[in-house]
Amino acid sequence: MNGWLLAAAVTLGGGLTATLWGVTTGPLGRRVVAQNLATAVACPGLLLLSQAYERPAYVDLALVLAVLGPVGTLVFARLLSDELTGHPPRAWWPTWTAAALGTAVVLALCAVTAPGRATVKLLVTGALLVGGNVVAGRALTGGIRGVRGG
Amino acid sequence: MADPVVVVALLLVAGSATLAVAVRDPVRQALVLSVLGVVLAVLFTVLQAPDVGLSQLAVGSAVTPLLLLLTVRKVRRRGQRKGRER
Amino acid sequence: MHHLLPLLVAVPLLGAGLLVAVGRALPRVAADTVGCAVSAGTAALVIVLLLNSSPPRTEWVGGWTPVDGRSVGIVLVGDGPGLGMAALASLLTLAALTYSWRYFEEPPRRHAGSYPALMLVFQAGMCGFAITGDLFNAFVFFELMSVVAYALTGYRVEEAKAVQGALTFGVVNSLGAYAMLMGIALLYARTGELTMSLIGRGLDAHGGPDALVLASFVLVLTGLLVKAAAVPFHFWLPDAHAVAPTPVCMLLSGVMVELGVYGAWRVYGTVFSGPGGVPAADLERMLVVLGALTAAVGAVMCWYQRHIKRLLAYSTVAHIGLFLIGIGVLTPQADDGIALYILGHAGVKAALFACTGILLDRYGSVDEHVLHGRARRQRAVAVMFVVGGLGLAGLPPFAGALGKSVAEEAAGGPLAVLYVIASAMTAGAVLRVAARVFLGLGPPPPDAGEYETTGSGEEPETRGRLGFVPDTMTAVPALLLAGALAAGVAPGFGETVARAVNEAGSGGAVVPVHWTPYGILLGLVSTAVAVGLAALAVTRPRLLAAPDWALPLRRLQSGHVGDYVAWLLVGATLLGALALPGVLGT
Amino acid sequence: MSVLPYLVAAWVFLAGCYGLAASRNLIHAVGCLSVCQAATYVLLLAVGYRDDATAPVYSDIEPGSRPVVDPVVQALALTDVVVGATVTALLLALVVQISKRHGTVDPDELSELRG
Amino acid sequence: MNRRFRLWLVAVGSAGLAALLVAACLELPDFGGAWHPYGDRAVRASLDRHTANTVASVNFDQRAFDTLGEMTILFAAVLGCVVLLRQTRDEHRARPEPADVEPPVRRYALIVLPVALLTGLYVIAHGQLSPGGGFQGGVVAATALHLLYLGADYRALERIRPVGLYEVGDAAAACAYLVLGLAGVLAGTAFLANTLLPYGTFNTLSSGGTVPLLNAAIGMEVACAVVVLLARFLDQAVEIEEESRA
Repeated sequence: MNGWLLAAAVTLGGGLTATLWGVTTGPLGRRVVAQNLATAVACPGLLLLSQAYERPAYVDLALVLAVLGPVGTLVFARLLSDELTGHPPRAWWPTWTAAALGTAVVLALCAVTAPGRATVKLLVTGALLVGGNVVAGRALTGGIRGVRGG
Repeated sequence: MADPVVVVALLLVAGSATLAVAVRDPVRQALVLSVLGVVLAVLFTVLQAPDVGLSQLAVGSAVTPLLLLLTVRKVRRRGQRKGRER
Repeated sequence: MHHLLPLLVAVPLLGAGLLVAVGRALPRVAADTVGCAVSAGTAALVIVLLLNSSPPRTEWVGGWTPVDGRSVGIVLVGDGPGLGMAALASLLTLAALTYSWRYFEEPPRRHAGSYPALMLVFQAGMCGFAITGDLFNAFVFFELMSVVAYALTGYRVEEAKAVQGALTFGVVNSLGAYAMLMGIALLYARTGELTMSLIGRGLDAHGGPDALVLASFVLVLTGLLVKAAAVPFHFWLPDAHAVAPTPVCMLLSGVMVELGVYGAWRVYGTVFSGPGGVPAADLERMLVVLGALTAAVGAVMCWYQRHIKRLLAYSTVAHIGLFLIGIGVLTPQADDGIALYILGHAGVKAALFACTGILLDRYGSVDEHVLHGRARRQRAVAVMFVVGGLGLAGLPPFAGALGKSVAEEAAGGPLAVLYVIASAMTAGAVLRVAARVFLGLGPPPPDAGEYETTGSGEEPETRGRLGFVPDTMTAVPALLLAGALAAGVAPGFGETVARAVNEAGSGGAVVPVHWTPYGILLGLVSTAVAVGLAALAVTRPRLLAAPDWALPLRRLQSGHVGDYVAWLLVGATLLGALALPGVLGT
Repeated sequence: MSVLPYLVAAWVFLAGCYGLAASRNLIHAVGCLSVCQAATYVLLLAVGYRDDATAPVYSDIEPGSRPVVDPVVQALALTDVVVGATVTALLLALVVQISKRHGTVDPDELSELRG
Repeated sequence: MNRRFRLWLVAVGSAGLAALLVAACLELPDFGGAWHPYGDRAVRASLDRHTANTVASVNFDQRAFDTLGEMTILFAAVLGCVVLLRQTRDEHRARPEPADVEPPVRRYALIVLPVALLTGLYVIAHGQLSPGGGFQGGVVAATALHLLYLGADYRALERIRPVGLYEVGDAAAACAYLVLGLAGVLAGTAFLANTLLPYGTFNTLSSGGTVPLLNAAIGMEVACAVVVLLARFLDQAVEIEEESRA
């Protein structure tokens, strides 16, 4: 068991357990934030796993998750806007923590990867992940207002 | 069973599946199901099945929640209209 | 020749694809014509293959012929029973498409091709399931035909009952399919193979049966018996069949449900019949107990229905019970009988549904009480309905009667009595409907209280109420009945079926299949009982009205999807318990 | 320990069945059905796993350099995922129509088909 | 049947099934065992035909018939949804109102849309090499289009999404898969036989014979199918309203 795998196990075990707890308890707003957090935790976890198994091909999973995870959260933000506008959830603390985690993991992986296409892929993934999460977090805390028919 | 990360992923799957059943409200269940999708994708990755993980992510993270929520929305909108007409 | 086997799936799918691709520009008539033509072409192909199916051929899709006896591909088996079921499915699809020729109210806007396309996909799914020799591939086609069947059942979305029945159907059958997949995964873990015959050999190589074999058998059988609607997995069937459009009912009752029985026969015969599988005594106990229960419940419930389609659906349940008993007694003779019985039953049942469809479209109701005496002028339909009822009872020389008599002789004793009673009760109910609806005999029957489904309030399926009955709608049931009759009289047909079944099943032990005095006598007895029951019910409705003890049985059919899932779990447990002694004993 | 994945699959399947039977909302029931199906993925992939092996994808490793897990179960699970998603969609379409025609999605209130 | 009786039934049934499943689990080969005969054969066959992703080889070559069935299930489900979610006589379409989305979300959606589309195409194109393939990529590409709904509104989405065209694309891709399969029969080998094209150089985009072609057909089929599927649900949730009955 190498260090990367340990890091992945800790990230995924800890992060996803917290997410699971958050998504099943409390008011709806908190649950949606927790759902957003699932992407933010699982994506770095998948990157760490790819490094742990020495399989650059696994980065594709993280890439797809970084693209689609925030889309999923935006779906919830859009379609639940009525329920969420009354009580906008506070999401800054977990969102930025997760963003920091994502950044740290991506930078660490870039450091150990030989520069090339792999690095570009990692950076794109990281940018999509962090950008997506921050925007999704923002959308949840009142970014989509006044959606009526659409 | 050398791999603790497999155990972690399995337990997460068991937990989130149980919670997905236990949460009664369809909207909240959709949230748990989307987390279940991500957890399953992680499990598939540690079971060395990235292809399956990828398709689970593609389906579970956006498409299925979107379908569920659109259904809830349609059902609720009907309910609200009915309520107003009464 | 055997290279053409995969085309049984590919041709109807290609037709469906083309119908959807150009369906927007296609007028209704053209779409229907294309659908019928493709379906007929496939049927012709099946029949050509069927005539060349002795000795049975196998085809490895993609040319992955085995190396050292092992392959990585999927095998299709072109033997008599498989191709026979495929032929039955194809012919019935053709009949249903012809019956619905320009029949439905307007299709969804600019989607003229969607209904024939769905029917063609249904045909492809049934053919694929019938001929595949690979267990996972069987699951895929099982799901394919299920998915199409859900969509077709709910086709009339403006009917409240239709969408509810379709959802129940969908949930229960999907759950059954997932149980089957769990079973397949267990078998793969044990044997490392997916080809059915290789799984069987793998199980035998491992030694006697154990918990894993039992669990996988129970799970796979659960999936198949849900499809076959054996008690207690049967609840979805009346709900779905009562509400599906009539042409779809013809397919569901005539062949899809029977494919579940066929699947159980095939899977047991190729996977679990060896020394490493499930002992024969256990299988016999399972299928005979379940079959007897199914036949009894189906017959009783059938008798007390007033919704005609629902009545026919329960009669299918009762007959499925008889089929299960037949394949459960595990003699080559019974297999032959059941094969013939399925053919005869399909023709008769599809014809009865077709006649009911005509009633629905003429009078806007399928309720026995509402229609009392209203269809006096429909002489042709009346004759067909009565003939269908007699065919259901097993009046010689229908093919069903021949098959039934052979199966009765093989089962023997009390089971033969059950055959007579179950077929007589279902046929009696059909004849009672005929007497009341077409002849207006007897007083209007009393209502049985709130716990029943009435057949009134149904919308006609055609564009407006029909002023006259189109020729296609009367020709199809007539041809179906003629087919069921011809299969019983045609000299040598029974022998051919028996040879084909035995070549695939019991390894060539050909048993003579022909009319015997005993069989004819039993057939006449059950017909007489059916006529007697119908006469009694019409003249003395109070005497045979629903007694109190039948009420709990009716209450079980609650229309609640949660109940049905609970029964599915109980049924799986029951299957396990019934097979347990043999597994513990070894 | 060596049977934990199988037990998890069995647990998930039964939990889904319980949810399906006890559900008071058809949308929730369809969600539970997809939980049942998750059990089949877990079981299939657990059956095909091999210790210390990696994915049978040779784009970034040399063929034969590392042991690989069973690709067949992965293909089966992939098929299964597609099937699950489509069945979910179709059943949800039926739920939408039920809510229109019956005005409710509570199975306890749907009582037109019985007896 | 009341709820209590039902839960009793569930308890009995689950207990029995659980006992059966647990007993079976104890008999299963240990998790992580080394014995996978079919898998080993499949890997060898895949390498023989120069397909780097053996899962793609199983899906599109060795067990391509399964994938045909899977594709058809998707095709049938889309057809079924088109039929089930049609606009009935008692319904009309209400014009969706424009939505008001905050600029960051809008910018994000518009930037990510092309990235997501490219990701989808990349996942499809590399299907026979790295993890991914027609199905996964198709879903990603189809989801990408719906960013327009999230970032703008339904009307914007409708402008770039002629559903009819996607339906035709869905059917055409399904036909293409079948025609590729039938080509094998016409060439005298077998249905879906991968013997028509050279197998190419291992680990390049054109390797694997017909695998990339079948993969592309599936990609197109899935992308179109998901778009149509979501369109039907969006129509129901956003546009179609019932006539209010008095």
